[in-house]
Amino acid sequence: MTLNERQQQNEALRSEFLRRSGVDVSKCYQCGKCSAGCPVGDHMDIPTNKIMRLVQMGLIDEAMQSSAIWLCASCVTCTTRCPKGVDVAHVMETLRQMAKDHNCVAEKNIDKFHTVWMNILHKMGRMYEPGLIVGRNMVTGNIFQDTSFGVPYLAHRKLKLMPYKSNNIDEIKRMIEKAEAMDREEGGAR
Amino acid sequence: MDYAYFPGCSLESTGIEFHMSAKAVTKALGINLIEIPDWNCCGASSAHTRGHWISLALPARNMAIAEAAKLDVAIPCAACYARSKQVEVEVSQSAETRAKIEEIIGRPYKGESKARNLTDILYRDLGVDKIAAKVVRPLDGLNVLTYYGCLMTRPPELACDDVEDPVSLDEIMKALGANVLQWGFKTECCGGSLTACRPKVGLDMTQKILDAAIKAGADCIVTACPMCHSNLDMRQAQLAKHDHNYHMPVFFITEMIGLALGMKQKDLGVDRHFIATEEVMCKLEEYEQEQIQKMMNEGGEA
Amino acid sequence: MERVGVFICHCGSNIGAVVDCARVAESVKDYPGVAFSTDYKYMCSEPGQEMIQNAIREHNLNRVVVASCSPRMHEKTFRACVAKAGLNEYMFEMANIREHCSWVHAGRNEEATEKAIDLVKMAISKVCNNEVLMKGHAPVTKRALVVGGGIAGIQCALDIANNGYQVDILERTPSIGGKMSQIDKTFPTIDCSACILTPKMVEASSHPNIKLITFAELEKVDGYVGNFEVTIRSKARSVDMSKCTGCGTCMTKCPGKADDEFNMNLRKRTAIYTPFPQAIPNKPVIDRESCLKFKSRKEGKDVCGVCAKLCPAGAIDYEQQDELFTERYGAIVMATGYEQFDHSIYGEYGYGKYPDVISGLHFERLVNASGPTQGHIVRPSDHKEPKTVVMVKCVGSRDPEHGKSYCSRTCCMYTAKQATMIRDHCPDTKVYVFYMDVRTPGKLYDEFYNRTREEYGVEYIRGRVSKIYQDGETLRVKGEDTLLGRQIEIDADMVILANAMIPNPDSERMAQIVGIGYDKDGWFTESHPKLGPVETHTAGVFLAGACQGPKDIPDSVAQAGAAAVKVCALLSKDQLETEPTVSKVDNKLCSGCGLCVPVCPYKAISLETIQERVAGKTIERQVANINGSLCQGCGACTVTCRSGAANLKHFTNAQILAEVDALCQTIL
Amino acid sequence: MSDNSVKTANDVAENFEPKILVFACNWCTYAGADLAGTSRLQYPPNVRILRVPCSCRVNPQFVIRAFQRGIDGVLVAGCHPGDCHYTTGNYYTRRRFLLINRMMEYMGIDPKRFHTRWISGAEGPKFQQVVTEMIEEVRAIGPNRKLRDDMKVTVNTDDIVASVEADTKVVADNV
Repeated sequence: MTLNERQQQNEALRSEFLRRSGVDVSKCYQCGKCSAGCPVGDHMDIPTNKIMRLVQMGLIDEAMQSSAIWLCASCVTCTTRCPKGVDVAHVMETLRQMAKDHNCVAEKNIDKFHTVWMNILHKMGRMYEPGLIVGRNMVTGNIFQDTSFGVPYLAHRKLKLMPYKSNNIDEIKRMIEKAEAMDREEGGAR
Repeated sequence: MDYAYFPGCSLESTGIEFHMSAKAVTKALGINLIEIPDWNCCGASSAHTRGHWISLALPARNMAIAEAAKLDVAIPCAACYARSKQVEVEVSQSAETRAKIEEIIGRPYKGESKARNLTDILYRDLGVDKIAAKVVRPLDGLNVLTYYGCLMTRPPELACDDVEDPVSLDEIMKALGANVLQWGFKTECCGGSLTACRPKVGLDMTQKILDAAIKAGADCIVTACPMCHSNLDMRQAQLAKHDHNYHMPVFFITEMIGLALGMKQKDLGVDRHFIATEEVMCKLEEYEQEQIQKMMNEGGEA
Repeated sequence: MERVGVFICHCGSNIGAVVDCARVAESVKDYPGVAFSTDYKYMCSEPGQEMIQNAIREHNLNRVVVASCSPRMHEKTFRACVAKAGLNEYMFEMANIREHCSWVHAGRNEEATEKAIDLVKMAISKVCNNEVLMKGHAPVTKRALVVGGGIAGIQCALDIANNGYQVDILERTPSIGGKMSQIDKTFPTIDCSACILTPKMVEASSHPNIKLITFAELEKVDGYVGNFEVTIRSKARSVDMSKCTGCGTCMTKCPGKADDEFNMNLRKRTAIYTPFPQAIPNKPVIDRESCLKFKSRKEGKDVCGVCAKLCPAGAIDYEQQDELFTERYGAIVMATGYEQFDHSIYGEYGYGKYPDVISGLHFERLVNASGPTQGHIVRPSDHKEPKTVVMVKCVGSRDPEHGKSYCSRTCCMYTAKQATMIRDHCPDTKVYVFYMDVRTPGKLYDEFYNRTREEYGVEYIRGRVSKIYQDGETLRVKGEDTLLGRQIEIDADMVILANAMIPNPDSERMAQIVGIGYDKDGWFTESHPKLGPVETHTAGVFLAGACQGPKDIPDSVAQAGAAAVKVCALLSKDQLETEPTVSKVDNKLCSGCGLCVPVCPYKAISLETIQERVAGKTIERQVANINGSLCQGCGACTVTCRSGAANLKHFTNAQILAEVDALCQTIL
Repeated sequence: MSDNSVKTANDVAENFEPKILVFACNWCTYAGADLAGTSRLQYPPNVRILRVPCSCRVNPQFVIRAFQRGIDGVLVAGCHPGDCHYTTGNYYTRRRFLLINRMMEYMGIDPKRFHTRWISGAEGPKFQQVVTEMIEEVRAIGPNRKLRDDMKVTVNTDDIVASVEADTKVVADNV
């Protein structure tokens, strides 16, 4: 397929990306400093600078389907050192949010981890580690991952066994729902 | 010195040592921490992957409660700090954002109550001289590496220290008498939540940091982030399964201050680490003995 | 009776694509004073100019308005054009409908056309109030001043001197030579920098037409083209130049020590010193900051004095003071050069704290046979030969976020040169170069770069370096090979950064003293980026070398020659035409209050006594008098004048108010 | 006043496009505006530039006259302090127009209609930004009717000129 056809296909995604991220990717001149300093760089299927290039060329679908955007640890080193002032980390973040909305998440387990986390927040307002570990393992299918830490955690008196239940859980729930509704409404635009 | 106190979820569980030591040390140093009643999770590394407003709203509620009490918020956890700082900055810069946030959380928040990193409070508000003055058991002879991770220094507009070469932990450790070594990993990422959901990737990142720490000849690492702490401390056992045997104790800055102020390990939570801290304790004691011996010898000669 | 001709230029499609030029011409056809109006494709072209001249004759025009580009571009062209047809050149006005209209309102054709009509009407109303003006004449001081004694300044002075004119070189440091004297070899020929520079320095110092004023600074510039009055501060050298023989004995026992700037602080020098052995003049100065005697004097003591005891000529003079003196010059050439960008702003490269992370200029001193290591390439930290060297380009350049937005032009070549020199000196040393682009537009430059890779085996890696940190004895360099899409880590013994070029830190102050423009980065602004590269907007002030923007040696030398030609053309005239657009005072209205006198920055106004006959009696009174050759036409006096007696020719109150009214008529 | 005329006035306000006069010094701001042109930096076509040798050539009288004749906004722009081609011209400008600002307020002219700004020859983007912001600001406050309307009813032009001259004297005394 020719480039212009591919770009044509991506037209809607491109404008959605622009609206949601507010980042001017045309500034990027492909120096590679983002990839060079990325702590997850050697695990990414597509290096950060090439993600930027895909976005710059308007090939949002490819960028969105990469596993790289999920491996990004949000450490913001790329943005901090970018000589052109491009918020690279925010580009990655926007792509993650878009991948979720467009149902093309490459790293299902990472996504599920965040889902479990948010579900616990919904219910309790605070984190509850045993719930997180068990919940994550249930959805990812790695039933025994990190369970070996359960006992030592307890031995080191590090896990609270009973979850905290807020007195104002209704307030927190309302707040979360409202915020999520707003995010849906605006498509996460910044 | 009064501050509202936001411990965050980790400090109730995997980072409970930070909680214990922070409370003990601040009390001894005359800093009054008032825990925010019924605080909620800041959203940590998950909320911001879901949406902008949810990532701002969660910390905003805690900040609003503190603002009602006219207090700045002391936050030990680097991640909670970064999330809370983000909403403070965005709300104080844009009336539009403020209106939306207030609508979502149903409370007023003008961004007047500031998110403050606890380490920064100790370093800047209190000052290392005041800490040094209270030291009864100097950490002389201890070779430490300071590790800041991502969230104390990045992004630069939220940072509470220099973005590439932060110094607050270094200066506090020096005030405690420790020998602070230099390395290139002060602000490298430990892997964050990746160790939990993509263990291979996350462990690889943790491993690089531990390798560098061994190479630098450190006795221990000092940090101010519960996520970094649990990755570096707890994951050493997992790395051992892949034939990478480390024994690198990892301390919270407040634990170190507590030890230098003569507090008991148990009261600071030092006994709860995965990697035993005995060697560090022994080294401190040995050094102490040596110094006493030296003094006695010198006295004899004179 | 005004008969104005109006000519609207399309400038091809530059104006014509946005502004409806025919409609503009049509709409002012009946505007008061207009006798003829038309539009044409290219007004500045030969046929366009002929069209104007023919119209002047055919329609008996006595005033002309051209609506086209900026007057800064073509006012001169059209003034000459109307003069050829017999009009006074000041009976002409321009309306700027390109830079101020079509180019900034693309796609808003209707509004842009309306705006163009307004601008043309303003110009017509002004030109109707124009008066015939005649240029004046002023004598020329046949001597030039070159500010800065680097290669550009030296070359420029030599070229002026060889044309038979007197020229002074003003140099801030104790010796001429500039940055080129610090450089070891020059690209692309790898000939020794000193070998080609020092003969020029000697030639300049011995030339009968050249006077060197070293260790001195520009203090003040008064006057105007042809007659600048320059105040110079000669700094206290503490050495009597007339007595000193340059034997150097004084320096042998000096106990005061300071960082040796010439050697990029890689070693120490004495407090009494010449910056380098081939310095010209080869007579030392005392650096009072590090001299034990001067330091002790601050504490009320008076010690040392070793140099004075040693000097066989009795030339040491501790009591010397800075001296101010004034000289007259017909022209000034600015050749103040560049400085190296300070890489210590980059935390990711260690904030300048790692001793083995050095800049390009550091390397030049390291590899120089008369440098601190006698030309051995060794690490500053332990003086061991590096086995792996990493070079990083664009440090401070092309980095709008943390450094400078521009490309420094020279770094690609100097990095290639330094890489080959490392391979020459230490054949076993590996050299890696991190680059974003390789920019080598110059004669034999790209060939040189390709030899660097192919014959010298230097490895080029495309990507910016993200971090450098000390890892035990070596430096760990973290970069990316963007062509492979892979992270690269290299353990290097030494890292050489290709630091950007920045203007002399004093450049903005200098520009303000001389009265020339500078850009956002502090580089001096030329009068036209293409057609006036060595001129400035201030008549009589020219630019040579890197003070105008990053430049290598060949370009600096070429520009110096170009500036010299401009200076000689100016000095060859016995008299200069002066602009008639100066202030005048209407004696009838002047009350002699004298308020305008202190306002004038050129001291062009004085009070004089005139005699008048009032009611049959002769009375004497004071009025302001403006010296037309001193006045530069700013108009400050006109606004200060209470009685409206002072007016600025060509920008009179009547002219400006006519423009204001013309614009506002379209509102009412 | 009939309903009809009110309606017309509102219509005008709705589609109101202000006209702004810019006095630009030849050496800096005029060059900056040229640079905006050569860089193709787009801005609304509501400004008209009048070239003067130096911002200090701008007699406050010119500004008042423009307002009197119905201009909606005036910008006086020159070199940055310290960068004046004539060394000190813009210092006079600065002091003069500090006083004029106060007089404008006294006369009932919204101070947002009049600005003094420093824009160098290298600041094309700044020129674009300054004029764009000013146009928006003046658009928001609507057409200038103050002096025109007042003039028709009560004020004699000569009075205004006299007051301007009086002011010029105040200025003169202060520079």
